[in-house]
Amino acid sequence: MILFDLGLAVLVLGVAAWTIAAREMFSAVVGYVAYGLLLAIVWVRLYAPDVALTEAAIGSGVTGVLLVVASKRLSLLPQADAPPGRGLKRAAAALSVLVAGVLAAAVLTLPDPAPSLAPEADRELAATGLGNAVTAVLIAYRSFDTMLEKVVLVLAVVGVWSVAPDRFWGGRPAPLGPPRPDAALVFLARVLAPIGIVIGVQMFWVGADEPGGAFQGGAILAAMAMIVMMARLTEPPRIDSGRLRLALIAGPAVFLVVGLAGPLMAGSFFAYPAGFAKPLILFIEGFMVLSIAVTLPLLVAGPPSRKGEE
Amino acid sequence: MSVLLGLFSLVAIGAGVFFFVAGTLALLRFPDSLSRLHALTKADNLGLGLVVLGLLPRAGSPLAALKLIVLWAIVQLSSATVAQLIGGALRRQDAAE
Amino acid sequence: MNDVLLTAAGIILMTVAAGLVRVLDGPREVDRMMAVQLLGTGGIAALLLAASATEVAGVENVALGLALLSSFASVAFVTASPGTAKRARAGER
Amino acid sequence: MTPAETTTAGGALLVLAILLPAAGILASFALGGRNAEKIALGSAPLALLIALAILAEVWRSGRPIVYAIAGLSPPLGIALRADGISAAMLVTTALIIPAAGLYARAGFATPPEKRESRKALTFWIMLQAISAALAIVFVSGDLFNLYVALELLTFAAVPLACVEGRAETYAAALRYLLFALFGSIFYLLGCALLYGAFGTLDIALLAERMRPLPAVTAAAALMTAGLLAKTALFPLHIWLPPAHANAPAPASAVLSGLVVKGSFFLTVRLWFYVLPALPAAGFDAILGALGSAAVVFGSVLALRQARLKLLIAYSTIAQIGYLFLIFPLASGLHPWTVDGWNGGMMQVLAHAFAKAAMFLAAGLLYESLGHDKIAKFSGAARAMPMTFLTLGLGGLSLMGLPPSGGFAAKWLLLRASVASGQWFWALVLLAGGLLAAGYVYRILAPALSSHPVVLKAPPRRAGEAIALTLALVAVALGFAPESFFQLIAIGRPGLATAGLP
Amino acid sequence: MSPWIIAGFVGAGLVGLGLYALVVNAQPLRKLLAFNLIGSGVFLVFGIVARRGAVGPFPFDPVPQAMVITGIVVAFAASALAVALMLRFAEETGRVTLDPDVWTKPKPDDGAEDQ
Repeated sequence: MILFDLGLAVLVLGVAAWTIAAREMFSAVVGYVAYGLLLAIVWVRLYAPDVALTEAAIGSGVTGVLLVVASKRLSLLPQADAPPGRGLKRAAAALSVLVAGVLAAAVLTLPDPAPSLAPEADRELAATGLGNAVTAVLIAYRSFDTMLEKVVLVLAVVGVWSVAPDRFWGGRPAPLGPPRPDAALVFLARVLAPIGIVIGVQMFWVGADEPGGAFQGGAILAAMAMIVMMARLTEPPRIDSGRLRLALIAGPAVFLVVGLAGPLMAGSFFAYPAGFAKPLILFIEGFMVLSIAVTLPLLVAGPPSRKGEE
Repeated sequence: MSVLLGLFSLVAIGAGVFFFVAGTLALLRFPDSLSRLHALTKADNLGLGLVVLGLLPRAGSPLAALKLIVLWAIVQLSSATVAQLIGGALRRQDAAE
Repeated sequence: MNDVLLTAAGIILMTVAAGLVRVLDGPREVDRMMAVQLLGTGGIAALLLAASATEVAGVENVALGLALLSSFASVAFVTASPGTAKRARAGER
Repeated sequence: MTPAETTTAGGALLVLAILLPAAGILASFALGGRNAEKIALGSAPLALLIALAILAEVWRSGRPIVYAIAGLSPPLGIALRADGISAAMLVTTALIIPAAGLYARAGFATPPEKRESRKALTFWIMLQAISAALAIVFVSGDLFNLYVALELLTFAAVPLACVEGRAETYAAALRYLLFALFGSIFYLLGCALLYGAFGTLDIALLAERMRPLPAVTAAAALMTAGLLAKTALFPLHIWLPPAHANAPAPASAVLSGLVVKGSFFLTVRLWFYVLPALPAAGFDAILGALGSAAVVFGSVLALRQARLKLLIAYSTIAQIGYLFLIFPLASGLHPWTVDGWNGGMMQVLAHAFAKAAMFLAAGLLYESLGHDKIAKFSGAARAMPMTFLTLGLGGLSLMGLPPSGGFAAKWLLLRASVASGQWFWALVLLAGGLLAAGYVYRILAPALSSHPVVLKAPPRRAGEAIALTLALVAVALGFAPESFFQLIAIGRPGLATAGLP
Repeated sequence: MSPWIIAGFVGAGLVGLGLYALVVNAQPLRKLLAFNLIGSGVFLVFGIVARRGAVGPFPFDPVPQAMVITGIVVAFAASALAVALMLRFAEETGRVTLDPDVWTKPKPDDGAEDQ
């Protein structure tokens, strides 16, 4: 048991060190993708399947695509900055060792028995009608955070779009794939996407009671949208499309409206009426899945870079 | 779980491990990219297949078992495609050089 | 049994990690992608084994997610490679 | 376990203060085009009303107002709390944001031939996002909720810094983003340790359960380091001048006047509300010393700038430095901490108004002269007297000359440092004032000459009026009545007994 | 030694490694990778806290785990924004740098584009 965990730990740290030491940017990014995979296993060992799923889908999968594409484009350019001097390296190493040491000491001296909200979270679980406590924290106890975080995603989309040249405003982001994609890729997209959509929807649906939920399901759906776009079976949408904008805000907007209606239904903002909580939560989550599934591919696609007429 | 099933799991998983080792050796030892690619995809898919096979008796429910099989099928599909894509990229690069 | 499963997971993980040496020395970008692809498959196998040993509920979902996304980095690599990017530019304009 | 904290009268206002701009963001994005501007400006009076209502309620009840979201009390749920400083900051935000908005109508209107423009949509959405993020920063009682607020602030501020779309603004925005991300991730790391130690991230509960553990000291150090990077305290300031100076004037006004105050406010929350029981006298001195270094360093660099907007941006670094004197001068249970606290908070408000006014004025100068090179300002004061009056009044507050909010702030800080025997901070205050006089003089002196000047465009009267109004508020703060200081003492632990008559 | 203690060292190590890389690497994409390393280290600390909070029948405390999920999504959004800024800057100037003054200096020959 211990050997496995130790080996995994060494591996994670080793790959992380490699992403830093790699001379070429592309190798570093490839190392990072491998690193994300390993982290998912660490999360399983920490009894956090919900997090493992999120890490696998977003931390490794979607982020991997984003970084691979970026490194490919940037590595074509000359690197302007001089390499760091030895003094800077030493100072940085000293600082890093200090921070890591302090952090390790702090973690190891955390009080025993550890404080926990697990019993409280479980006690309130009945009122929500959910079986998955992580989902309950996200959508019920700390729903305010989750709603705001969805607003952050909307801002991220606006931020990414805002770097577009003015003349392309309202147009489409660059295509994700080559003009004549490989037949194999098209085949993969055609077969994988339907399976992935079923799995994504299922993950959202079971998320009320099992590991999974709106984030994970939405991320899987987003990944399927991305592979379909990489195979050029569909194109990134025009950014001024009304339907697109509605899909992007659907999650936070429905969440916000339900939260605002809380005082009428249940006596408090963001409270759910007794006995009606679970359907309402699934209702909100459904829109969140939609928003996440649309937001993540758009964040990867980047700002509009062509007119949308074609 | 019966002793027999347990034994079956062990044998299958053991064989799976063997194929992973073989695949990695191929990746490290084979002389050129294309032959590495060839050996790799075969080995690691067989490896995963055997591990999945070994875990089937331990799956909690029929649905969980089905998920394992679907998973294996997905990996088969993806890795076959990726092998082809990488092969194509190799050809293009070789042509360009 | 759990220890056996974890041992198997450990061996697979260590083996495919050895494959990461390819990521380190290439020599070509394609070799690096292959190593990551192998790590993906091996990682899924190790995850399944470790999960079976740790008895965390619903880990099949995690493995399923990984399986769906295992090809993504490689696909992105192939579609974003300079050759194809140049073709893309030529094709779009 | 303490009895669960429940919602007080007026608590719902706190939720509304956040949800109003949040809903504005979503609606602006969905409806697009000119609607974004209409929604941003249309909701501003409502936001001000809510802020004033919160202020009135805090004042009336004499204690913080609370709202337990979803009816769930901490630790499982999130509580919002507004005390005296929250109310003051909410009102300040609700005044400066619409001022910047009204000023920006000229530059960020959607062109008539277009349905929607990039610059306009981005600006109006991000302006509302800043007001939403700051509202959460000022009223949230939960450290993780505050993390989300910090991220909201980052995602709003960075695109504003590069909304002009020139190459150098992208580099500046990227550097800003990386610093901000570093800041929030270290803040989050501290949150993880605090949760591990006490099982909650609620500020009030943490204060109750606080005991000196290694994890707490580590958390305090990490979170402070992160927040300092976001506040641009020396030596983590290098991202600020290019980001603030290259943004369009109304954005600079908001970024320099308000956004950096958000992370400062959180630093204050952390040290005075979560950790006052922590016996770590060293931290106070370190923060004070960094603040002092910032005052000197920022002012000297401001003196050397050739461009007005860069000068004002460096002056922000110096003025932020003063804020950190609050840590050595207002912590502990001494009689002089009242002065330290009042002075620090007054500096937050006075700088917010003065700096916003000066950036708006700099924008007007740029529009009319076509440049912002200080050396070529000769005679400009005659052509644009209102604008230079604004710069002068804002400068008055930066220098700390009477009558101005800046004077009140520095005077109080000076009194606290003398009363506490910490004469060193008094030297910093005096030196900072002299250096500020130097750079304000550099702006005004050439402009007052009788050199003839040709304006490219006549100054916008409305813009001039808005900038001047903000500068006048900065001056008027110098006349703040005693009741103002009573307000900002409401809900402040340790000071309540000493501060109220 | 239980898994969470090992994970504690991993988390601390990742934060240290990431911090080093953030300071030392000049290239913005490398800095972004470093930020993501620090981020995952921080998330691991949350994971440890959650695992330590196992009480009775509950194998973990769900609250920190939920916070990690929120954090991962925000970190991705941040990466996307940073990448967008980098690519746009590179497109404008033909360079990759964080220094806002460099753009004014003359460009080198753009020979790297065609290989």
